Amino acid sequence: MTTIVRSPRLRGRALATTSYAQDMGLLNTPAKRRSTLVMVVLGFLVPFLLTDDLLQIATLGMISAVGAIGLNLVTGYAGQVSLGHAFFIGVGAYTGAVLGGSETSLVVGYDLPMWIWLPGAGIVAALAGLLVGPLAVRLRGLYLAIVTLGLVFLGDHVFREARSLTGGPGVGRRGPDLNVFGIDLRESGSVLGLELAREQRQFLFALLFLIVFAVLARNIARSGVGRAFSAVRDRDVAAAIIGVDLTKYKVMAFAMSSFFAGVTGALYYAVLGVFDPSAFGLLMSIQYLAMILIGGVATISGSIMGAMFIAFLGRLSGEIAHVVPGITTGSGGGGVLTVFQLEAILYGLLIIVFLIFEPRGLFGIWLRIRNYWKGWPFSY
Amino acid sequence: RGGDSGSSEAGGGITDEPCPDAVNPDNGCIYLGAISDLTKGPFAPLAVPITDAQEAFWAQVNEDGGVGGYDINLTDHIADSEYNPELHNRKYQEMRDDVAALAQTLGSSQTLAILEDMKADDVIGVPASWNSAWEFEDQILESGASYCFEAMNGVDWAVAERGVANKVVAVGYAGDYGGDAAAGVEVAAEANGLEYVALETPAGQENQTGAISQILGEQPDLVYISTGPAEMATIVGGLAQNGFTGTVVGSSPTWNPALLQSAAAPALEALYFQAGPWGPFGTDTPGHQKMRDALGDVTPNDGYTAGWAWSYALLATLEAAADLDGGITRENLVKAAGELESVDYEGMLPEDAGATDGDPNETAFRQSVISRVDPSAPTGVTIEQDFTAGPTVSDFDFTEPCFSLQ
Amino acid sequence: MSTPHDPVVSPPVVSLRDVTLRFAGVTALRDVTFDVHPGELFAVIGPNGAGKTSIFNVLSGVYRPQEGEVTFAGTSILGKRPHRIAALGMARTFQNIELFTNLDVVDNLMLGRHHHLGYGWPSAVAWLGRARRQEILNRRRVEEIIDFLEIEAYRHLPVGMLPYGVQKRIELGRALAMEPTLLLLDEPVAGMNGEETEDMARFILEVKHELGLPMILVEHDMGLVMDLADRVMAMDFGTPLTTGTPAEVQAHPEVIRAYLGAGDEIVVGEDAR
Amino acid sequence: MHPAARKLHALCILLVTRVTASLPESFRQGGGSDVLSVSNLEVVYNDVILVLRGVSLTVEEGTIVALLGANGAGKTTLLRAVTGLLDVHDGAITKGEVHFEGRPIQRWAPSRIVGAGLGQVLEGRRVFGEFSVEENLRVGGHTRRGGLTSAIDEVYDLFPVLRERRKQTAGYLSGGEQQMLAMGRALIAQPRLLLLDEPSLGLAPRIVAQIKDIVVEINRRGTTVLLVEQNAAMALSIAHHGYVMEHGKVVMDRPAAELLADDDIRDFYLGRGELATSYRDLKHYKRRKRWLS
Amino acid sequence: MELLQSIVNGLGQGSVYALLALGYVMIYKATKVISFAQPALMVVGGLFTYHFTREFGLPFWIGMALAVLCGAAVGMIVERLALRPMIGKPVFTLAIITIGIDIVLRILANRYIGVQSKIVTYPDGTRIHEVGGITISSQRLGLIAVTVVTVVALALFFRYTRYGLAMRATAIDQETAMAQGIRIGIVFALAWAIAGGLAAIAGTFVAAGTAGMDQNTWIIALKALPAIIIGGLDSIPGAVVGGLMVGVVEAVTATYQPDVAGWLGNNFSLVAPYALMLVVLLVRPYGLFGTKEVERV
Ligand SMILES: Nc1ncnc2c1ncn2[C@@H]1O[C@H](COP(=O)(O)OP(=O)(O)OP(=O)(O)O)[C@@H](O)[C@H]1O
Ligand SMILES: Nc1ncnc2c1ncn2[C@@H]1O[C@H](COP(=O)(O)OP(=O)(O)OP(=O)(O)O)[C@@H](O)[C@H]1O
Ligand SMILES: CC(C)C[C@H](N)C(=O)O
Ligand SMILES: [Mg+2]
Ligand SMILES: [Mg+2]
Repeated sequence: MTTIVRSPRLRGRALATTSYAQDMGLLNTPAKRRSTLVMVVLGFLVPFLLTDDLLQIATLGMISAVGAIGLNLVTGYAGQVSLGHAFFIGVGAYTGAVLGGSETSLVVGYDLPMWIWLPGAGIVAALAGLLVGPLAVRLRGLYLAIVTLGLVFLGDHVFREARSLTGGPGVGRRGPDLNVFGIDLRESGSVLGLELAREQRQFLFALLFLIVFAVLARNIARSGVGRAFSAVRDRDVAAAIIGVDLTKYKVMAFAMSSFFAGVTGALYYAVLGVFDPSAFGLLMSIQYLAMILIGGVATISGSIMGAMFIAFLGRLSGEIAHVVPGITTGSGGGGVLTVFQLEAILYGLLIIVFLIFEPRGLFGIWLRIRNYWKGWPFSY
Repeated sequence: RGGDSGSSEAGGGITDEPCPDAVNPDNGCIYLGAISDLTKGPFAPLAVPITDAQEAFWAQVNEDGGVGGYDINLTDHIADSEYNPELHNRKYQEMRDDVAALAQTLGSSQTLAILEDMKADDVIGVPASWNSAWEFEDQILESGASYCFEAMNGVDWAVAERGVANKVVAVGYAGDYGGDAAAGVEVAAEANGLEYVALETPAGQENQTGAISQILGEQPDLVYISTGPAEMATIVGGLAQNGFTGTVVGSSPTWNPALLQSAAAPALEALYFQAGPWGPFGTDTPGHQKMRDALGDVTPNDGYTAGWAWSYALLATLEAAADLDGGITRENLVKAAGELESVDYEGMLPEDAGATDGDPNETAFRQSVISRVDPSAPTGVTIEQDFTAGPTVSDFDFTEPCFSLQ
Repeated sequence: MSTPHDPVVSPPVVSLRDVTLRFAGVTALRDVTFDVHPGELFAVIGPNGAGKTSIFNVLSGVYRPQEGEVTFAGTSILGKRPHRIAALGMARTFQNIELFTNLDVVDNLMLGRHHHLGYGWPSAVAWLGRARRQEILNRRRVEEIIDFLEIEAYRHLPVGMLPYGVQKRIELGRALAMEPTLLLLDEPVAGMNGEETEDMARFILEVKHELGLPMILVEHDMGLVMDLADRVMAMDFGTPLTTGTPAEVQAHPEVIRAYLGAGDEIVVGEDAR
Repeated sequence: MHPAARKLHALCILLVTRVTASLPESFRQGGGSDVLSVSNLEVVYNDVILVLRGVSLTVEEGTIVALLGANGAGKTTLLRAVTGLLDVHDGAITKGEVHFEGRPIQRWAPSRIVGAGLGQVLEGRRVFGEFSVEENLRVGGHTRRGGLTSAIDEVYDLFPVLRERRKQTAGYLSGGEQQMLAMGRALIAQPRLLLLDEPSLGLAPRIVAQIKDIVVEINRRGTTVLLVEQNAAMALSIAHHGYVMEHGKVVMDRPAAELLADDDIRDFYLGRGELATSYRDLKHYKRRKRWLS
Repeated sequence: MELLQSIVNGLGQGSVYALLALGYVMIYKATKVISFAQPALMVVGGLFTYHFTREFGLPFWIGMALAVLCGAAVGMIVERLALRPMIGKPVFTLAIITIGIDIVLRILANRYIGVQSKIVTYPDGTRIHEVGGITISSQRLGLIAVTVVTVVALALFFRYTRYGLAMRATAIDQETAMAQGIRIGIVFALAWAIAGGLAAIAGTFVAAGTAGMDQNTWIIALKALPAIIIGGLDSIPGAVVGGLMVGVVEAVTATYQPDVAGWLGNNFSLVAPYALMLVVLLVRPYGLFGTKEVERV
């Protein structure tokens, strides 16, 4: 806008530069910087505080958080509601398992190292995402949502039939091996002189994994790409008229989100071990949607909180169910409900109650808390 | 952080403290776990009675004074896996330090999902499924003939008693259960010189149109089904509606008494027979009797029968481990599980059915029971032919699982 | 202050030839023909439904006319997708504000600079030097516009909750951020009171003088149109009635009948606000 | 005053336990002849943004009342408060009362309020895009029992262009056509009190004049009108009484004629007026005149 | 012949999908939400009929009628408790809430079902009618008849009450709808009531099928999803046509795909509806009868 600069009225404020850079920074306020630091430090302390079963839930939670972030990219930021996330996670899971897993009488596997199978899973999933993009260009809202749901069913069919890759229904296969620089995360033992049990190793690795992808996603979100996504979401006609290529960015959104889904799938089942095609159904897609809605749409930290919430929800409802009086701990028989039915019901109820109580999600709650002391209520 | 996992120190699940509200307060307590399908999963209708029966069984054991100075507690560690390998695994992680053994782990891929950890922890388990692969796993304590053998016997019986001579179609779920059964059917078909066709059909009564029309297209005189009850009934109903007059034999999980109220009832009475690992709920043996007494008035269901019968093997193992030096520890349980010569099933199964000492080809139990529909019977079926090992299964060289899971 | 350039010396920035646009039942545009010359402020007036906005939509590639020819920046833009046309340097504001309501002011303006961001998704993901530098560079431009439009105060507020008048300004800002070679303004002062109208007029004049940016202005505020426009085209039922200086057009009987309504223009002009 | 500053102000008020001394500038409280009376109304958005700060206003039976105010003054918010549409926008009445024909309605559901005879034209047209023109009008008559054909025809007589487009999808109408449709839709229900939020927005001069006549006409037929307008000249020229709002307060409350004569009003709301010169001569930035602060 | 038979079978099954699809469409029409609670409503409805016919020994048709009322009631209660508070909130939040509802209702239903599937006996349901080699059970015939009646009834309702328009208006723009005096609370309740009733009819006939209503039967309701997309999310005729198409396509692929296109794998018929859905959408982005989203600048 050189011409404008010539105008006296429009001369830019020289000193401002640094402040813009700062303004755009990842952690643009000292408050943010401090809280993030605290979070991370705490994160690394957790494995020495929690019991193994909780640790594993947290580990899986952090891994699925990456998947949730991916879904948030396409659905939260770009506004393309996808019920097909399970499909992309599945593609990633099987790519990872085939590349990094071992051959058996039933399934193929190439025992490749993690630095190949993890990115590989992401890339293959992203390619699958590229294929969906064009649909997104034609379809809107729920039509797109159900079509992506169609993907899940078609995918499920393929997963069931491609037995040499997936092991087939009711049988399944193992995920890839978990070796990072020769350290086997499936074994316990000492790392750098530190005695670490399997769960602790996996937790720490998952934490790193999450941090890396969270930062990548944040970069996307604050860059021109992320802005273009939001523009497409808020008003696609206007976006096109000011120069945003709708096709390009819708496709890009799906590809990126699928990449995140892919790596999630691969790592998740590497930690979990055995999995079978039934895993990648409507339910999984819905769970991820729930994660971002409960966490907070179009926020990275929200995705993480949501994923953690869902991860621990089962355990939480279990704990509550067990303390409710007058409920048989037995499997069938007496009582109005068995503890397991109560547990399942609580799972549903918690979701309902939560969303009614705070439609803006955990992120909304977090904002309220922050705004309270921050005293600046206009920042949502 | 909590007790180190992966460690197999004998403590896990075995204490000298009495059980919570113990029957025999001066006994120690052995905690057993059960991971089953208790709410949303596809096998819940079967798994709930299975689990109930097992609770009743171990309660009964305590009534009778416990095992080797211990009472048994199952109720504290029952978990719902919704027939989902992932949840199955999680639930195991939650209980792995606290249980000495698994009184039930339901489903094949589900059990596979924890098998490695079980080995690492020296935990043995009773499977709630009749997969032939379990015969080859020392820490899995199966009972009764596998889906595979069950199928061989079913076919042999049909050939002998129903004049089946031309063609058999095996239709069932894909995977562990259907696959294992189909493998058995194939062997038997070959042995009996029958033409053999395998079909896979998905769960869901609304999804059986394909199976039905394909079967009709094949025009077999025997159909061997390995699905759930709903699918079986739909298929048989559909076949009858289109004038099918041959024989239908189903694996044990294909029957549910409620089907007698369905539109398919007449067809079932005319065509359907059930191959099973043991006599149905109403059978007259001490074991069955004990079970019925223990359960009181419940809607009869052969899930109960299965849960009860499966438990004897674990009881026997506990007793055997108690006699080893060191008494009942995880290690001794694993050891004992591998060297059982016989199990007292109180007549539900022959004693030698429980043998695990030696390689599967000798020890695997090969007899099944064939039942026919009988509205007057408690679970709608009564024994047509008692424990028999057909010619096929008797000659079968059992060196590897009929249907590999790995 | 600029005057209409002489067609012969400088080629038109944009020119429509016999453009006809039909919808199911309606003919929105019929044989519309006009040129806009460098530095010129060309106004289009006409009754509601005359086809003014449709012209804009044809220009920015939202509608494709059945007949006619449209050239901009020397090339035919018929059938070009909107974002291509934007890349050619056409910017626009909308009759009903079309801002990205969930984004704050800065982001809305930064989106205006979408085409000037010199980096692709890879460096965006990595946020390596290039992306970072580019962001800062463009951000400085945006801040200049924010200063110019006197909307500093709202910088980091989501535009959705800002007052209507301010939103109109931001839309102008977003258009300017594109550094366009042609600016289309669809009813920029609708729903504004006297003072706000003056502010907007001021900005438009400023842009015209400082940047010599050619503009097409659609507005029902006769006072504004008659004041700012170099030439005015009046249309009705999709067909141009007459084109000429504001004075000529305002006096044109057809225009008075179809559009202004009987009575003294100035007063009507007042009423139109 | 900068909105940011305004918001800070709002915040202070919020934190300092809301001690807003609301100026008692309204004289004719809840008299029997008042169709609408708003007293000392306070409205907050999102629990924090204080937008109306003790507004009082009354609309007398059978009159046309004009409500003027800059963008963001709170006019639309006031209308939302009257018609119960605040919570759709996360807004809430934190203080004060709204009486319609003597009955307090600030807790009523919008449907009930409309049913009671209070119609409105929402800001920004808000036609049902996927509906045809005719369907839009039919919805407008939702609260009316019996046939709508005659009422719809009357609307078509007022806006012939709508009759031409009766079957067309409303969302594709031009901005002005949509504005006419919104107006027509509100008339169908034949309300006793009609709230108009910027009905002249984006209309051609001739139509504006026409709208003006329509408002006068329906008022003559007995409908009371509260008219929010940026086009102050038009509004005041037909109104009996006028209010002026500035960031959430009523700052002027006079007969329309007086307002029309007031210099500040002329200067600020009527823009340059006749006295002022061409826009082209506006170079210096005119500071907006303040009544309070 | 074989083809004809499979088409007839498909139409039978399709009628169930059509009824379910109508439920989805009702709720979508009023709220722009896809209700994932339909499966549960179907199961519950079926169980009501079971209870009335079995426990109270009422005749089938009366039992079903009562079940429809109860189903409607359940729908309204659900709406009041879980969705009314969410008016004006993003549709996907509501969609997730309906999932929560589905879980809760279904677990309760499972509790009632227990180990034995609940089978409603249809008056002479076993009878098979044969017309020129085509066989169909009287239960299927009844189903088809009921579907026709229901559709006509719905059509009349929308034709002769102002609520048809009010529902769509509410879906398009709640605030403006309120401003027209529409009581959107009533609109929502109505939509859910109708959806619940429709689900009950579908559930009844599912429970009267060969295997009755067990803990897994709910999955049938998901088959209606491709149906509503094919027909167009907000179109009643669309729902019917879509439902029937899904049924027929399923049946026909089931019969022929194994021989004709074996390479598609076992049981391709399960996903055939989704394949069809993709094809339809590529030609018509808003389904066969769906209304196009209007936007202009
Ligand atoms: N997408 C469309 N589909 C159908 N008709 C349309 C469409 N867009 C515009 N129209 C019709 O074309 C005519 C011109 O519309 P346009 O928006 O250009 O009018 P306008 O001159 O901008 O009017 P206003 O001053 O009210 O904005 C109108 O009658 C409108 O109904
Ligand atoms: N939903 C909302 N959330 C937060 N603030 C809001 C909301 N709606 C309006 N506001 C704020 O309330 C103030 C008054 O808004 P309102 O729309 O009532 O003003 P107005 O007088 O109608 O302005 P205009 O003339 O532009 O219509 C503005 O500062 C606006 O930013
Ligand atoms: C008894 C059944 C629950 C076992 C099941 N069919 C399986 O093999 O997984
Ligand atoms: Mg226009
Ligand atoms: Mg307003």
